[in-house]
Amino acid sequence: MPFIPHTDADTRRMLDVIGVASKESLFDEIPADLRAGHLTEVPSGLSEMALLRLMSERAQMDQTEMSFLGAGAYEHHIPSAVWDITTRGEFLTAYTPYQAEASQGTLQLIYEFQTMIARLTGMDVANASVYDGGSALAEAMLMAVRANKKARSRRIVTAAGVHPHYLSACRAIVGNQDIEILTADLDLQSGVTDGSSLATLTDQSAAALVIPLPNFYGALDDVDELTRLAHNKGMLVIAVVNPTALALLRPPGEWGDRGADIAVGEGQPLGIPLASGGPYLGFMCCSQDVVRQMPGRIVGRTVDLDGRDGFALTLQAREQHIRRAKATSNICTNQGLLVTAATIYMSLMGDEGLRAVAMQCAQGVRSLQDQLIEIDGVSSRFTSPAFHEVTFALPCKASDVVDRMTRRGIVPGYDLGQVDLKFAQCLLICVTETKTPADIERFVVEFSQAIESCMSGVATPC
Amino acid sequence: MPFIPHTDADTRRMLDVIGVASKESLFDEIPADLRAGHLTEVPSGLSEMALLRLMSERAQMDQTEMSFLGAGAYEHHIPSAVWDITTRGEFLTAYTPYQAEASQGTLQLIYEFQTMIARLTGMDVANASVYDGGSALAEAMLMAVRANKKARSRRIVTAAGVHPHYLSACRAIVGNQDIEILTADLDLQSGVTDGSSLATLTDQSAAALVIPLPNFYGALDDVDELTRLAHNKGMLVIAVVNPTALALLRPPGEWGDRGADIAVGEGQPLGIPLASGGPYLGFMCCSQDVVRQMPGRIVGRTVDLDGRDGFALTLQAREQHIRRAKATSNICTNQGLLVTAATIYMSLMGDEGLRAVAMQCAQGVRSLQDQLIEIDGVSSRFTSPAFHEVTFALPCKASDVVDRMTRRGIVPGYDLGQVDLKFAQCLLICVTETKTPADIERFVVEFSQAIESCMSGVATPC
Amino acid sequence: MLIYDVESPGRSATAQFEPASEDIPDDIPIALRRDNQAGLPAVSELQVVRHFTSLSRRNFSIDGQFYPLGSCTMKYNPRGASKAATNPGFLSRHPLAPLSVSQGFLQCLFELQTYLMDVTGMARVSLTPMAGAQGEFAGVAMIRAYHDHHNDDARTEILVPSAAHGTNPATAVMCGYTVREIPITDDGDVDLEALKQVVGPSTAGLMMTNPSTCGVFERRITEIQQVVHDAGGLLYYDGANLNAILGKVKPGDMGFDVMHMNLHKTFATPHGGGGPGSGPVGVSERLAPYVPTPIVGHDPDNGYYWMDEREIPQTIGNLSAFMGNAGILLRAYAYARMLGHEGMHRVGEYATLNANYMAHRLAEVGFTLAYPNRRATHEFIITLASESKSMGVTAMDVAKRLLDYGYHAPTTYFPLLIPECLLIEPTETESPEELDGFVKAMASILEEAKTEPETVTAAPHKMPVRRLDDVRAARQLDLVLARQ
Amino acid sequence: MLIYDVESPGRSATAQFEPASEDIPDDIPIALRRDNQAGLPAVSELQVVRHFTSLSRRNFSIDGQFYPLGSCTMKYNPRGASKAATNPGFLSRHPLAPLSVSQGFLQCLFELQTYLMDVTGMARVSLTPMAGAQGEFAGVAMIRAYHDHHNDDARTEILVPSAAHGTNPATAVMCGYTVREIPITDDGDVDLEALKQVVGPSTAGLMMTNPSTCGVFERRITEIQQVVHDAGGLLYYDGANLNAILGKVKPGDMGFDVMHMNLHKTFATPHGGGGPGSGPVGVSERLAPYVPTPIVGHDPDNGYYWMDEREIPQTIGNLSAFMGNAGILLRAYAYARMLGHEGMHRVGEYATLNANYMAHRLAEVGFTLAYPNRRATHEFIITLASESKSMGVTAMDVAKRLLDYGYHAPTTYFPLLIPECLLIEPTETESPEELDGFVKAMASILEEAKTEPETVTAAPHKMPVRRLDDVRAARQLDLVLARQ
Ligand SMILES: Cc1ncc(COP(=O)(O)O)c(C=O)c1O
Ligand SMILES: Cc1ncc(COP(=O)(O)O)c(C=O)c1O
Repeated sequence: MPFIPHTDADTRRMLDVIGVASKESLFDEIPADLRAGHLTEVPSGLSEMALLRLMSERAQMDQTEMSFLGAGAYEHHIPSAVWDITTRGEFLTAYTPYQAEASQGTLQLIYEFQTMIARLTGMDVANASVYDGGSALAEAMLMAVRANKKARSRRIVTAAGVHPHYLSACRAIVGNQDIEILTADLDLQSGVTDGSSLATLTDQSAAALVIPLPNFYGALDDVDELTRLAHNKGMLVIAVVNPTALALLRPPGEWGDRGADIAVGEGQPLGIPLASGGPYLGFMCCSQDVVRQMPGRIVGRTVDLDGRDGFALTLQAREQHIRRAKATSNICTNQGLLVTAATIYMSLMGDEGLRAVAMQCAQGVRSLQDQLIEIDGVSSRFTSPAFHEVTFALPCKASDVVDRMTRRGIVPGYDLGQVDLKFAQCLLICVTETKTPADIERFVVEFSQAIESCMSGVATPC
Repeated sequence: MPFIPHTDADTRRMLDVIGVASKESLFDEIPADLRAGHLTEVPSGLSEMALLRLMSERAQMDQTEMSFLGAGAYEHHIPSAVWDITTRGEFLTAYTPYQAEASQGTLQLIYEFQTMIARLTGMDVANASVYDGGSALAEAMLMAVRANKKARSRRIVTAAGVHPHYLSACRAIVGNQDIEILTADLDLQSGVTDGSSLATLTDQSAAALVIPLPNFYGALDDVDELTRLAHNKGMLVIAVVNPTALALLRPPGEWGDRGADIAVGEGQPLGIPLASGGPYLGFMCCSQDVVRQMPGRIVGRTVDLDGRDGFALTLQAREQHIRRAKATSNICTNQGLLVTAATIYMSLMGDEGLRAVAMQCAQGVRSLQDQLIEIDGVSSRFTSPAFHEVTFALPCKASDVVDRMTRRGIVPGYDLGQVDLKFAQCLLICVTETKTPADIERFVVEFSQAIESCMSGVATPC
Repeated sequence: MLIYDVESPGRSATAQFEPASEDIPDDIPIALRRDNQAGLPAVSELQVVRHFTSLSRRNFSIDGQFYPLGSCTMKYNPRGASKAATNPGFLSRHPLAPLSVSQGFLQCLFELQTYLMDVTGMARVSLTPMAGAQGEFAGVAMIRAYHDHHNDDARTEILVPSAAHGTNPATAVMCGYTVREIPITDDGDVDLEALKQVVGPSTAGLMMTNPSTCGVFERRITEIQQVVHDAGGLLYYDGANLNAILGKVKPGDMGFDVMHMNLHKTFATPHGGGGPGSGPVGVSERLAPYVPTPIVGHDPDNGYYWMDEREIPQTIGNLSAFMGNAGILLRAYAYARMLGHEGMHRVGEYATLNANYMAHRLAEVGFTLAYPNRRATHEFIITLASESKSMGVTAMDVAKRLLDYGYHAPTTYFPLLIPECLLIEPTETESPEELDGFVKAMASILEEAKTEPETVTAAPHKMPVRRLDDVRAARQLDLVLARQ
Repeated sequence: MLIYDVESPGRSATAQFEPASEDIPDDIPIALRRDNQAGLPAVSELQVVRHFTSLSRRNFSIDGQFYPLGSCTMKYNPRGASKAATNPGFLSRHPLAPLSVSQGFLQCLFELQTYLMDVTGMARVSLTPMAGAQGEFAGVAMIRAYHDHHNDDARTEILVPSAAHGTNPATAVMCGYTVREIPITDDGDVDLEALKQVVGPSTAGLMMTNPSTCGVFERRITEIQQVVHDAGGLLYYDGANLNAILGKVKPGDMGFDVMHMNLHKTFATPHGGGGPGSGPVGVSERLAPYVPTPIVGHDPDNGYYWMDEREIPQTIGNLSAFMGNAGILLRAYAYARMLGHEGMHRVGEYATLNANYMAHRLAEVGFTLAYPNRRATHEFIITLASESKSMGVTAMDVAKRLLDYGYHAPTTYFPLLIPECLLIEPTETESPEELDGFVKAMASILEEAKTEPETVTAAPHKMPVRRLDDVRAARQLDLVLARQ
């Protein structure tokens, strides 16, 4: 019996202690007409060996040689030590640290995570993670509505270019609480927020303004200006940031005159593999003023009976298991293990390493950009500077280029037609430190061939 | 500086404490004319990221789809738990357990290993491993010469079919101590020891007879008879066994009337990956009588000051660090980590699992055999039964078949022409539990095609 | 010792990056550039490895200890499932990868959907929710979408038994509902009469766990569902306790309209010291139009693909940027494949056997069961109310003392309605020897409570820290290390 | 608790195999079949995981503790090197795989040979020896092959300084030589006069470590080699201490004819609680014909291939069934690539810096250096001879007490000639903070030795066991668990 240790003798003895004749009797309180549970769709069990072979065959089907996809999930080098340590049984197979004395490892690690992520974002405090970047933004919106008592508004305004998937997750999550999300237009020239559109939206009172950096199209808004605008109008500012970019770019805690009030984002770039979209981690930071409105686990440093330092979950009165219907959120399980990986990653990279990575990303994408725009019909779609992702305008459908190049082993980027039909000829291409000059060269060659055959309508051979 | 933590300030401060001006001064006792050490062949350093990419490209060059190679190293399923736990830092990065109190984990594990391997071989005691199966046999020969005082002989006789690589390692290792190794002929019909040849060799006194089970060609000798013969002639018996096979086959401790005196073998099948030949582990067991002649580390159970059970290296008076020139061997570092893996493997498999694996090996090779001998010109070379490896006679050169099939992604077995030119048309094929009926079917199809094209002299397309 | 206690300015783990050249691309405006150090630790690779290895050693875990944390189903997490899910091809797959290079992954998910439908008796499954609570959210949001679609906007209330997990009422509120609690009878069932009193046209639905968080099977489930359905409400099944009935009863057969599963419980995926989880939702035909997207479809010609709002126009939407905790789903899939249907049937049986055995043994050595006349399900409750009065030893004291004996404590003070309670869930993967060891420890703690109560009330004694000052933690907030 | 203490007959980790059918192939003779149970543990997968996880927690290791074990070079083992070497393509490569599917592996080995030649100044390198001692064996066997080849069979003696590691004399004997010890002078050098006395026509060779196991550099190495060479002997270099001089001096330049390297020391491969190691040998042109096979050759047309006795007819032969500890060689290669030549130069420098710093600091706090007037190399010795007399506290006591402070003990009582000694090797990967912590611990142990010596003599107090009865272990041999 896989994973069940009982021998027949064990079972017999246990049934005797209980005083029943068979295991079946243990279910005698279940109404007989409900007892069925026959499984018809689940196949017979496999040994671990057979399973591993099956899964390795499946995984191989999905392997590509190279990918330049970004659009919210980024391929970075992950130091080997990160997951070697993260998957130690003591981290991997612990539950939420309810018994603080038997969980000092996880608790201290979260305290260190909170410290690192707060420093990276320039914010006062952080929580122990929420599910992912998208749900983090939704929680931030709910938090802003609770925190901005003065505004008495259930409206949230966003700058242009917030990740469209984040926005739809936010709509799904906050919509039932009568919160309205209004989105400023994208300036189709620059690729950042259209000022007049934003001005109109912020004319009415709103709880918060959401500002992405970089935005979904790779572009960089003038975050200082936007922050000042929002603060002047009595709105809180919610930053949505890429943590790698913050090694180069101004952190939310320093935006405008008094910094963003809440900063969230996707922690995946910090040592977490792409892995089809999860598990990742949503990070969430805020200023000291609004910490009691923050959802999710938070760890605090305190002392034990002997006065020694120790760590414990704190501010639990915000949480569902204490406050139930009055909690700040229903979140319970979060992304603890990913926090572990991210904390080890940030420790290994340090300021110097993360800055080097960010720099190589930025330089890599510049180099790609310089070469691609030499190709006939290809140009940068927007004029704004970018961090490590750029939107290119193509002379043909982006989906065709994706198809052709994928068949040649390279996933060239994200077909923006999938989020907006007017961008059907736009491809969002990402470069990280994992791409060498030779990789970029190979990309350019394959890319120009793909463009060429798209233009001539020739089918690429498989 | 990869892996060196010193900052410039650290270095400065340390030099000040030492009272020298520069790191160079620390080398001032080295004659100036020797100080050079300029490295011209070592390239510049790579980041871990670049290294991993390079190594993964190299590793991919060597990947095949399927292999039926055995000949001393066997592909078995390795439960995921084995290496997950073996590579925990506490096992992986410890040194030899010189400080027993800080090494109870490794020490107890070795005691458990000794117990398991002694039980599997049916022997009284075991040591904590030597380098590999080949060197284990060499150590066993040295041990037998020391232990068999009565025989006063420096001759070792072996049955036929001891792994030829083991024999050559033994010659290299024991030769300098004037020990002579004499090998009985192989009966070319049965594939096991030729009785009369062995009789002649054992006419003169010898310290020990070496008996393999199974032998290199996959065949099974009559170990009882050979053991009795040796014991009757005052020789010790050294068994060389495959540990997986012992789940089905009679263990050395039960051979003949009083069992083998020493049993050695390659522990690789017990949870250790093929990995190009090492690190593996040589196991070494013996009867109680000769334990003080056994080389290598041995762990014993004892008690601490409070009378609690504990474990420590013992019988160290046999070893080089105490006895120096009078030690039983020069071995120091052995294969501790592989012992860890093998112990976890044996625990996970248990009697039932190891027997199931052995049975599937034996059944798999029978099934392959039944199908291959249907092919024109292909037959079993020998009449003796086999465990999981069989020598096939082909109608063409085995090396050709290996070439052709390897190009098609299947390494079909070991070309016996490499060890003996008279076997140039013989292929040693191994089947383990990793091969499904579908794999065997695919093998048979590819194999008959390869034979066919070898016969017709057609070049296989790549 | 914090990682920052071993840092030294200028130190770094230099194998992990190529030194940065100093030329930041000059199109990035000066005003947008960071002009200070972030303040990540300045440490060497060895320091990192040693620090976090040492932190890990300050944790209890299933791999280390028996961990009978009620409601959390801390069972063995097969290493093979993790290995299968971390195949390089899976780890490197980008969430937005083209379908042509996604068929392996999608097939696993498609099959997992099918298995979960089978296990739960539900008509459709969406795998996207990232934990139980998000599954609850999806479920209640679907209930709301259903009523909205039927213009039934008087339904503003979600009913929740008083023993319910905190996520249930919190979820209802996140979906814009008010919450009304239903009491529990003395033998652990929902008070049917009380339910009948409150159910009505304002009832959007009832959220229930069955077996309940009291560790008993709700015997009148059929009546309950009838009452709620008759009033026009829907029934939500909190699947946190699915382990108890896996292969025995299907929530769909009990009449539930929607449910979530905690894969990190029933499907043995590692909980990682606080997550990740995965909380797929299953729905009856009635709620099928509303499932959160994406789900995996299959088309004989083109293979597996994502079904999104184009095919499921009434979906409540997507709940994450991509498709949820994919890696956990792969682990759950691997676990399901290794168990097979035979294995799944056994899970509920042996989980129940272990719980009933422990309940009996603990009662034998003198503990008080909260529901002595009921069968335990996969878990059960003991109450230390009388010990607490007579000896001054609380459930928390016993919990802390258990740590000294090398056992993780059961869940304490939940459900709230049972005073001084411990909710104990052994799971099917523990051997009887392990259970006996725990009972023995409990018996000696009881003895200690009688003879030397301070040993218990001052516990733990053998952990890296003694009891922590929670009040100070919340009052003198120290959530991040101040910069020097 | 032994794994056998949690077994139960009939229990097994059933996910790990397909149940065996009972039909053993009937051609296997009954007499050859096993007719009893082997007696491996009958346990569940969780029991295995928990047991061995818990055993691991009873170990010190580099990942856990500072581990200044002299002569063993316990430095950080880069995780990246292990990852590189355990690429699936490497793990699954069969040792006898055809060359066409071996080029990736062979290229790594070929390059490693080249790097090691460069590092050591030797003309040829064979990677096959599986640990230092086997490397020594290969080296001395080559010395013997050389003399044999020259029919110089009067050379029956190997000279070894009295401070030598035990493997040196043991190896000489395994190669059929007798051993003669050369004394050491008071300042740690080989006694050149004494050497001159004994060297002669019976001298096959001298085995030396330089820096020696006394932690000092042999200043008269040039003279020594001249003396030995002039007498017709050869010089063996024991490379266990290569870390001290990596990128600083090459043994080939010092005049050595043959040497081994301990890759598990200098090249940072994990020692695994007792191994595996890897002990490649390097030789000068003179001994090149004798190297153990196989080595990797390269041929511009056909790529990388194995050179065996066909190309190296005078080889001493192969020392293992295949080619040695391949996986360790890959790790060493990975390490060499990450360091690069720049990094290698730094290794010796910082290892030396750390050792000299610690030596100074320990002297400052009151410890006696064995060679106070010498530079420390990568390691150094303190002697507790006077403490032992005055306070009754031995080197072993201090070693045991260090464990309580969370530091692994240095090597004790080696080299044998220095009474009550500790041989301390910090390695270059330790931070100054860690060294300071150790010095502080040593200082407080010295204080304890003065004020409360029993604390030290009865140490350790915080380990899983107290001091063990070694005499009983050797007298009442208990090497395997008896069957019930
Ligand atoms: C009964 C019950 N419901 C819901 C949940 C919430 O699940 P999750 O933690 O995955 O969000 C839990 C988990 O603790 C639970 O025990
Ligand atoms: C000086 C010296 N020589 C030789 C050896 C033997 O090396 P190995 O243990 O790899 O056989 C050692 C290792 O302890 C050593 O320190």
